[in-house]
Amino acid sequence: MNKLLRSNVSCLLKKLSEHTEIYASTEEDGVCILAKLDNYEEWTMNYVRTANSVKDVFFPQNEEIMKYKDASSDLKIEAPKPFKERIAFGVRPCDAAAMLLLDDVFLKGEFYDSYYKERREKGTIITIACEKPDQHCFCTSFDLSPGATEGSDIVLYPTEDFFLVVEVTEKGKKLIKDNAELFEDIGAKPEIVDSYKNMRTVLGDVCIPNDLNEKLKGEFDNSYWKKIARRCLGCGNCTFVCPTCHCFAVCDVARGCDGKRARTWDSCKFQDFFLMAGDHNPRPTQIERTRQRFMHKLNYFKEKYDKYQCIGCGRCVEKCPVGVHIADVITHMKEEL
Amino acid sequence: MCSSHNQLVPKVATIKKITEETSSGDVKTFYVEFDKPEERAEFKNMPGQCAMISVLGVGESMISITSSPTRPDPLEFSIKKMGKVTSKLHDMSVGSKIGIRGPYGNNFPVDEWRGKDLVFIGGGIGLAPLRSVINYCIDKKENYGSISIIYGSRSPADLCFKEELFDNWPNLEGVEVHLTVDKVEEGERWDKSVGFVPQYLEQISPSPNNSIAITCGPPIMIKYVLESLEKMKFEDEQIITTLELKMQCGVGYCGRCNIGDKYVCIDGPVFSYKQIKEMPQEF
Amino acid sequence: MSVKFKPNIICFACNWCSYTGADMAGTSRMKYPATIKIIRVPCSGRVNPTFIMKAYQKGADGVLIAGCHPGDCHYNSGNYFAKRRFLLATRFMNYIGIDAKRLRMEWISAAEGVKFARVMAEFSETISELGPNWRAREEV
Amino acid sequence: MMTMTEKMREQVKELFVNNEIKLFIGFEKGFTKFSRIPAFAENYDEAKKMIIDEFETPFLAKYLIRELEEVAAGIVEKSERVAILTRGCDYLGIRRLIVDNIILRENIVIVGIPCDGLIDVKKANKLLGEEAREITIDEENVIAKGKTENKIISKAEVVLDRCRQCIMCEPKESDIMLAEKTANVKKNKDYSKIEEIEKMSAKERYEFWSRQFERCIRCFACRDACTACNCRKCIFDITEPEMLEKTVATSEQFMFHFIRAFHVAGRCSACGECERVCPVDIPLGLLNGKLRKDIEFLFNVEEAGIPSEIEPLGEFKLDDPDEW
Repeated sequence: MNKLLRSNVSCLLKKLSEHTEIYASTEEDGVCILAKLDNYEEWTMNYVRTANSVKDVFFPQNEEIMKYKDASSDLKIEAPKPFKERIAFGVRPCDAAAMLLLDDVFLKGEFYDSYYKERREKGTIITIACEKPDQHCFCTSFDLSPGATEGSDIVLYPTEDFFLVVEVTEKGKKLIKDNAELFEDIGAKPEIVDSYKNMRTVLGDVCIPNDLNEKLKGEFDNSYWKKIARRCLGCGNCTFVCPTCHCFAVCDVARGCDGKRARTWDSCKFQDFFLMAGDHNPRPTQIERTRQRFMHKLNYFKEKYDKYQCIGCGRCVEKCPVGVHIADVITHMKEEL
Repeated sequence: MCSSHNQLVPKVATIKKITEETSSGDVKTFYVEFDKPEERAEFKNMPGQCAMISVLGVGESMISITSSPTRPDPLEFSIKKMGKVTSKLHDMSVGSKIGIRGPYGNNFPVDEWRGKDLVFIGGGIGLAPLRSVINYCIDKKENYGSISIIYGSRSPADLCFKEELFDNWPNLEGVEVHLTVDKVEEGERWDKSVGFVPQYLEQISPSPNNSIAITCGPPIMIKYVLESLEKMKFEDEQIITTLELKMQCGVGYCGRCNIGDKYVCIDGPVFSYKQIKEMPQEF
Repeated sequence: MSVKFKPNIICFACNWCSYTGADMAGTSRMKYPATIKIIRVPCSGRVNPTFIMKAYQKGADGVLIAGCHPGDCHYNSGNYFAKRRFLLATRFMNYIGIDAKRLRMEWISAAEGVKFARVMAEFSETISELGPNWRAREEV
Repeated sequence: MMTMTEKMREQVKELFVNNEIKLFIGFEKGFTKFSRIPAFAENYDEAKKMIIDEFETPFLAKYLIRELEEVAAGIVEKSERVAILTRGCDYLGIRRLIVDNIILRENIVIVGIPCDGLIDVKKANKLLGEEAREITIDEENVIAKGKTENKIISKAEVVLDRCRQCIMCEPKESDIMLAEKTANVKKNKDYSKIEEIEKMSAKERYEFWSRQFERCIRCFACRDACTACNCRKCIFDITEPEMLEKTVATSEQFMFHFIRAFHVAGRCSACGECERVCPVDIPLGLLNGKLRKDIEFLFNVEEAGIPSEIEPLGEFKLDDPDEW
């Protein structure tokens, strides 16, 4: 295992930035976000989780699918230019694990998304383990932990004055080999890694039964959905901050007869998400939409990819204005069924 | 160019011919050809599959391919004027360019139907998805038993594919065509049946043994057709229908068209009545 | 030779006074710069601040609202409401960073063809000094 | 002396018993420790778990739109009314809906409670240095117990920002008042942050706001939480004409925030809910505040936050300022 001094981090980022784009955790007007960084002193550590997740780096909210020229006469379509290498620094272990869920959606199906694939291949995730999870975290319920390595290329375990560096994938090893002068080999230090791995979150385990998706199958008209949906304001907050939500809308942006086709995030909570031509909407009220959101996360996703679509990062819980809590749904469904 | 072609980028195609199906002009059939022949070669469609038609600057919509793969070029799409994209399509003229990508969705299980009698029940524009599989079965008539087509629409003027309904299909051996309309204005010549499709279906009452019923049409018609098929002892696996929902990407990762854990664009749009019964009733 | 910047100015002209003022300027052969595109609105009160912001987004460098003098609005109080909205809109746009000099309101009656031409020339001059407005303009 | 919670339960029991309401909207404990979430009780035993204390709470006024939707047209009889727990700022929201003819005053029962500021748990945690395990509140100060040490903090230090500028400490006209009125202490209006931005140069202001708007993820929580945003069909949901494109580009963000701020100009009661619900903490109060400050200065409206029959932008005076 290697050692990386905290003071070396900004010169590591500067060195990497010659040929890659750096997305690092910075504080901007009191909000910690993962954003493209040019001044490498500004990366910060005092956050539990960034407001946006690493999903922004690989599946951005607003992405150009193609440009087109003179739409109906002789149409020419032009795909975007290849993407640059990118590094996401300061990601949390739960967000890195969320990328594996998005990989299942965008890469494993019968059709794969080439833009996402290219960004993932050209992207490296450097994770910092969590020193103090807060009351919203429940990653341990999805067999992750504040020190988990799933989905990351390199994991840094913070100690007082240096980071213990653990390479997880080939990409990680190569990156360390290329910048060997900043790292120092200090032999195996498993006790630091284990101290993070078996750290319990404040919320403790919500211990989700493995067959929760079976139980949820018949629960389509359960009155519980009506009870939670009554509180929900119908904003897209929980779905946009969630690192595993992947629904998107394709829309054309026309400028005269040229223009582009863009892909933007969309939320099942919005009223026009399922609105069809002829004003037919099978999910007219918040009850159906709230049911769709939780059934997708706890039943449909598990049926298709055999994993729950949640990593317990706690963002939707912290940001929901009216406290709709996915762990509340899980515990209620567990007791009731 | 980007590393490899993305699923969401359409291919350029031209509208070669437009025919009006209904006199009121709200249903038109577009004959479309790819600009690049090699892209047409990649586009191997089976009956019942759909394609994403893009009108650049307006949007995309999923339309079922109404021409049978046995009569490949040009591809035909019958489109009713409903939303933003379809109305813009209806204003387009011959020679203008559109985008196509696909084919998407599963197709009618034509291999399982070998040696079976086929009953096609269509309503209004619902005949468009069925027409591709009807022509497919007619061109491979030796594999199948008798084919009966029961089709109805609001009025004689609203009947789609009149040329095939009156001159083409009835004269073929082993194919019966039964037409009905909801109402007939006076002064219109109409000698066939008058009445709704489900009641007309019960009059004809095809025998359920060794036969498959395929239906497509407005949801209200499908509801009653399924009831009368059950009355006539058709098993759930014997009844097949296609569901047209809002589809955005067509390739199964935009999370838009799910009914329960089934994505209509990948697991459908062709479903058996047994599958539909298992799904939550949210479509 | 550096091509002098030609501004792109939108003028919302009230149909009863300012638009006829513009016609008056035209019929009496007065010149005012061609950089101004006039949109006829029933009354200056019809101009919604969203239209102003939309103009800047779609590429306008300056917006001018021309209405009747207070008191002789065809609909009695249209221009008073417009005045209130305009007072708020200039300050608010200035607050979020779009220069307040790029928005102007003028009372031009049907008889003041001369004033119409003068105001247009003046405004076109101030905008070409300010240069193009890239703030809040949409990316192609 | 009965606590507020017991008084509330007793009142609610009375209301349900003589069949005066069909629904009571209040607060209950959330899933995480100090969170208070909206609760709906259609009979008394559902109301038993409701509590009142001084932790930060969401706003309830907006739920009246949905709960009274089908009866918005006419006055319902007594048993169909909806009772709602109301603090001063909630009352401003309800007033807003009444003035906008979204709901009728006769259809609701206002159960008023006085309040002199709610506690912001995040501030208490910051002062304590870690996440507080236990927080008890008494008259003047707050005792936060951490893992190792406890801290006594004066209430004024941890009160919510919006409560520092509260313009109404308890509902002006309520059907039931759970506790006697507190001194209606007038808090001074503090536009200092807005003046700070006004002093910046135009370039700095543009950069400041485009940096804020760049973080916006267009989740519409600010619109969905605001009682002044109560249009039947919001302009952002209309696709013909499309005032706002779905793509989240900088110019679209400016359009969104400009339209939202201008639509609540003269109608915003500075309740601070839009800032509270924003997932990326954009200072929306500074946008609405600027418009409110200008309205009060230009049209000498005494308090633009209190909803009035005629809105400042819905009327004019002949002596409105002329120079600009």
